[in-house]
Amino acid sequence: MAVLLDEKTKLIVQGITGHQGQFHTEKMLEYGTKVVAGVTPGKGGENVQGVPVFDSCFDAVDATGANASILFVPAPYAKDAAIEAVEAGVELLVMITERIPFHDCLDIMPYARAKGCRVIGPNCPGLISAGKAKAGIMPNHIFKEGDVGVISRSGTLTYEIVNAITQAGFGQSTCIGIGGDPVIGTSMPEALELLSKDRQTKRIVVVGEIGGTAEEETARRAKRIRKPVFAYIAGRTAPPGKRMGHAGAIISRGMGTADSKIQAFEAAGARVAAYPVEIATLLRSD
Amino acid sequence: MAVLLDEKTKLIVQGITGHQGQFHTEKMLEYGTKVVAGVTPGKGGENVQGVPVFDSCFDAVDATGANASILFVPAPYAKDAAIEAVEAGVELLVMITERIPFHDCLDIMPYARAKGCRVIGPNCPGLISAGKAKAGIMPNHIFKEGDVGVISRSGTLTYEIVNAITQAGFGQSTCIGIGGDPVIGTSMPEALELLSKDRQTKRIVVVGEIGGTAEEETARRAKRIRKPVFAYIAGRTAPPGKRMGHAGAIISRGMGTADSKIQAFEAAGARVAAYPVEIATLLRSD
Amino acid sequence: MKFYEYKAHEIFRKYGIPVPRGVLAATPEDLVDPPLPCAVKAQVLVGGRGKAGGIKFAKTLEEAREAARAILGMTIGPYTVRQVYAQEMLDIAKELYLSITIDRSARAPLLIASATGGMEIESVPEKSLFRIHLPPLVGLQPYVLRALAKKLGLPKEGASRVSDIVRKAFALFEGEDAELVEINPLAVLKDGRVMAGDAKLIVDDNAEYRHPEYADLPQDRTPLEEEAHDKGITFIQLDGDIGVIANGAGLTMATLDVLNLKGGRGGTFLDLGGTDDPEKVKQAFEILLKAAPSVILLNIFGGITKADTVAQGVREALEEMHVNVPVIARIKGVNEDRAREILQGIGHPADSMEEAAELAVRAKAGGP
Amino acid sequence: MKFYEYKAHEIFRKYGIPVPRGVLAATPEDLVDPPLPCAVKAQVLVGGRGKAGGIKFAKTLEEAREAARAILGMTIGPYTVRQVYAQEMLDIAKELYLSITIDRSARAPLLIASATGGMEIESVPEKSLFRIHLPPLVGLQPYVLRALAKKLGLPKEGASRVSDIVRKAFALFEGEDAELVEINPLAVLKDGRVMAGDAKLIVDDNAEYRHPEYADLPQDRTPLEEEAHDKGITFIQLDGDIGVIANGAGLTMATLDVLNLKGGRGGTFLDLGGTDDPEKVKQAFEILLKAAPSVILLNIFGGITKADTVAQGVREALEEMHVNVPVIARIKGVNEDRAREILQGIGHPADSMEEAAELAVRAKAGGP
Repeated sequence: MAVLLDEKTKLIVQGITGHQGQFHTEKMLEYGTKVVAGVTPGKGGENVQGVPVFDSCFDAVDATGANASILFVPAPYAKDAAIEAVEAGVELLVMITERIPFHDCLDIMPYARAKGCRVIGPNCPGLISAGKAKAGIMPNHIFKEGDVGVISRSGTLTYEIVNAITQAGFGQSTCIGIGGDPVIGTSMPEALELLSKDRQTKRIVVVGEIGGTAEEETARRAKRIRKPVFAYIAGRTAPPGKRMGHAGAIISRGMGTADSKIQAFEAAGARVAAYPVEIATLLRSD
Repeated sequence: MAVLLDEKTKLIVQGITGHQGQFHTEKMLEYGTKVVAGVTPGKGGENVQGVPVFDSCFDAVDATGANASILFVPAPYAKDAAIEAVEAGVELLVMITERIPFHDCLDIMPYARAKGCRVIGPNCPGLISAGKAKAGIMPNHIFKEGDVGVISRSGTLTYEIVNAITQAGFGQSTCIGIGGDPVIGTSMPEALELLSKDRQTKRIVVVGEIGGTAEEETARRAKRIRKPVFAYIAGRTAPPGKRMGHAGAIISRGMGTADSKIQAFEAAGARVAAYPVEIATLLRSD
Repeated sequence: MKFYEYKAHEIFRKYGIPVPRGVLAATPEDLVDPPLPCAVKAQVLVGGRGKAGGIKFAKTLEEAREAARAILGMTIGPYTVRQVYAQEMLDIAKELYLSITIDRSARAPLLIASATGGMEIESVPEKSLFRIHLPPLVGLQPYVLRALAKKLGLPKEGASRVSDIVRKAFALFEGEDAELVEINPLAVLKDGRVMAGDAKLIVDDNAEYRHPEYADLPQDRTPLEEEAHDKGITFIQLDGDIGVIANGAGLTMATLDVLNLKGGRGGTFLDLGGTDDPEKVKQAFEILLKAAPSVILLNIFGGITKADTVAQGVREALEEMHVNVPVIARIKGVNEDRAREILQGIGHPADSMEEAAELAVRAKAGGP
Repeated sequence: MKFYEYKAHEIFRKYGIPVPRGVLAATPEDLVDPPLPCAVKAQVLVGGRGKAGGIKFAKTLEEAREAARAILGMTIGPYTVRQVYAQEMLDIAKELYLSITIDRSARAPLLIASATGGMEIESVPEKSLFRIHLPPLVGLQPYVLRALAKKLGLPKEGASRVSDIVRKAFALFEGEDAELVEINPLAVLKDGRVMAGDAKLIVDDNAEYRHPEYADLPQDRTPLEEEAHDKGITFIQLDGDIGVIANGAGLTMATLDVLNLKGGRGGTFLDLGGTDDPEKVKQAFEILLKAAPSVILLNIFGGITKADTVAQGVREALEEMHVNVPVIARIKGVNEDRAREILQGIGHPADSMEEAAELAVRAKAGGP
């Protein structure tokens, strides 16, 4: 089953004629993703890797029946591109772009939700349903179809862990890179909820980081689901981040540290890895 | 079953200390609705018909666990009150208030949707699940529990028809007064969708009017549902309404007239009544 | 709220949308220094003034006054022309069409544009029209303007000028609580400038409280409708002779429909709404009586409106105005029995809408 | 982006939020006509300046200059004080607390307020804090201000002044792409006025392109961090001596964690991000080398970043800068074999993060 994305998803690549757009279109096609259209304003009529390029998402949806989009456009144009995709009617929007002002995301996320569009990211490696389709930038070869659902705030650290999972003989159902920005489309607890309802997913790996309270909230939800949950938290020794005045302390109320997150998962009965690759060891011993 | 509202719904009345608020709180309580709280800024601590009044929806939800709200506040304050209810976390918001500028509703509706709140109205008689609960202003005594779902853009005309249905020996599951404004929370096709999935509802009555294309869209959906649909369209002889420049003609493309709506329902296999009370006759002959 | 052309132009100017220069005149002599050559245009709130001879062209001041003389006092539709607007003639290279209105189904503003504007707009084939929603909440995004420029096939500079006008028109749409902002033609001039050749503006009546500056603008209402409007009563004069009064727009429309099916013709659309203030009911009834109906058909389904309150208002109005018109009263709902008592001796009671309509038609014919 | 107090006040003023009068001075003599009596305050980007002696009070110009002389050149945290701000003393009746920041979980701005502000804010019990989300898209609604006024227990006039400040602070939050707008204390003066006693402002670094006017404001970065920032490189100097460079913030953090578990201490946090431009890698490596690490721990998991490109940059940087530091290189992913070849003779290859961390610790100790 997997979640959000599968071999039937028809994907648009927004910003397909850019360096990243071209490169990852090739990789997604290689993975078997149905990349049906690209969008770059002014470049309608061209093609990239055999994928037709349109001037707008509306044209792309009209011509191809696309129902999802992945966004590689630079940060200053990301809001425009995201709203265009939402208005054109895609149901899934994966925003890879990093460094988007979060005030833009404060607009994009509720609007997309109002229109029934699920957003992943921004500033994320995207989404992959192993063996089925990829709407993201993860290296293809480290994934193998299986029953481990993966949720992660980071990119390369996820590859590290996914690679270890695969090396250990397991495979993945869907791996969701939710992104590390302050305002994201699909939160960590929401991603957990999705995977907890997926039949293919038998166990769930959460890769967290210091900052924010998403891991603590996810841990609280993990308590209520039946599937085993495994977690790794990066940043135990990270330098204290930018301090958000008194407000920061008031909001986080002692949460947000690696310790707080690790304790939350342990209290929820989840197994917590000390090293990234220890996740694989924990899976094996489960 | 009924839809949206039942005997467990915990309702807030916003504007409870006003003339209409007081009057309808009494009627809703008489009908058996769980009116758990009222809200009027500055009147927290009072009570109306034994219902405690709070200064804000937040206070009301905190104190009572309310999950729905009905709004009687005057138009200039309706947007404020609606957003407050949505933010306080109610899942159902019934907006009775009429004459709200539709630009306010352009903001309210998508925002409520983004936060998972279903809105009915504005400028509507509200919602009643016969025999269970009422969040509205319809006269109690004309309703009887049954299997007829009713969707209507108008108020008193609906009472007329509901009364005829009841007199004819039928009863209602849920009667949804969606409201007659240009921008409403739950559209006629959406209301049809809801009732078509309700087990209690065996047949559906649609009370439409000239103007807009909601009836035509509803008729198209009616074709795809298994339950018999009955329709009455008011305004066959109404004076031509305000003409919206060329844009009006371009948007409606010949739709919007009583004839167009009647034909659409007939084409969808629905029975269309010539007189309001003929709906009852058609139900009986079905 | 509708706006005379000159007033709409004034508001367009406020938002920085280029419009032709023009001067308003109530008499030919008011024209002192009109932009020349000019079009002298009747200021009325209905369409079709061109065909009715309400637009004339002038090259000199004398010609302009001549045109004004011809147009002022002219009757267009139900209106007498009281003012003309002498507007600079534009050197038009291309006429486009542009409007922003509300799409009820999508719950969003809708932009409609066409590369062919002017008089032919309604015959433009569907596929030549460009339609795109302007997403509420998040505001106008550049993709809308890119798509528009592509569809209109405009060169770069023209596209940027049209984009600028769209941005401003949307600001006007939002800022003024508009239901319709229509520019037809959106004129591309030979010198490259882009201008709102004609401007149509309708503002949401419900937003009147936010725009008190528009409260006193004349509207396309009959004097009686104007009087009703000032009293907050929903009232429209119709062609027939049977005075129809009901509560709720839907029920009022249905009553007119049923009356029609029974062979009668409504002379008024009077919606009492949800009022239960007898004074208000009395005022409404007074308006109704001023429309001099031959019969009155009263149809009330009491919910919020209490039937006895309505009956009380009706009785008082009839007595005070000494009018002796047959009143067919069909009253259902809250306190209907008391209502019937109050109307004893005045009204002819009916049990259903159908019966009431039949009685009204018969009463008019000399019955019942 | 952080702002010195005086700069934050300047921006607050732009939005109409009342702030005390004040003058900036880089030397005691710059103080010519300070508002008197005044507080002379060190302008630094860290907290705790009061405790460090960075705030002094003055009644006369002489005293103010005296205070400036004492504070200028002082070291607070890692910073030397270069400027003081002489600010009008306020006649405060009551100190409130107010901030707007972002609640990640709710994806919405969060307003936090307290009737007790000033120094004690962090010890205010949870239930005395007022928290409410400011809904995005639909804007600040009156219910927020009503709830706030009730919670703060302010009289009507005070409530209306605070409401006005909240409205303006939210406009600032949105208009300036702020992450934090904090007013502590929000001072209610004895004459009834309400003022932002101290203002803290942080603006989203990602929004720098929309606010070029802030681009050159000094930030709390070391000179090397500043150099890296100017080159667009994510780099933080840490206490340890092992230079850690990896790609991706999560992986860089994890690498530091693993190093720590193995007994080492990271001296740098250098995130290469997703770059695959060898020139950029070289620049990053040059920054790293300037931090004079005793060992370099390179951890790359190639996805977008191609491992060979990184290796090429590393090789060039080391050769050009003639630095001879042991490089422990753990490279996985796209083109990892070619990367190993390129680093032949320079780096010590490792298979896993754990092994790489162990090797780095050993290399520092004189090994491997």
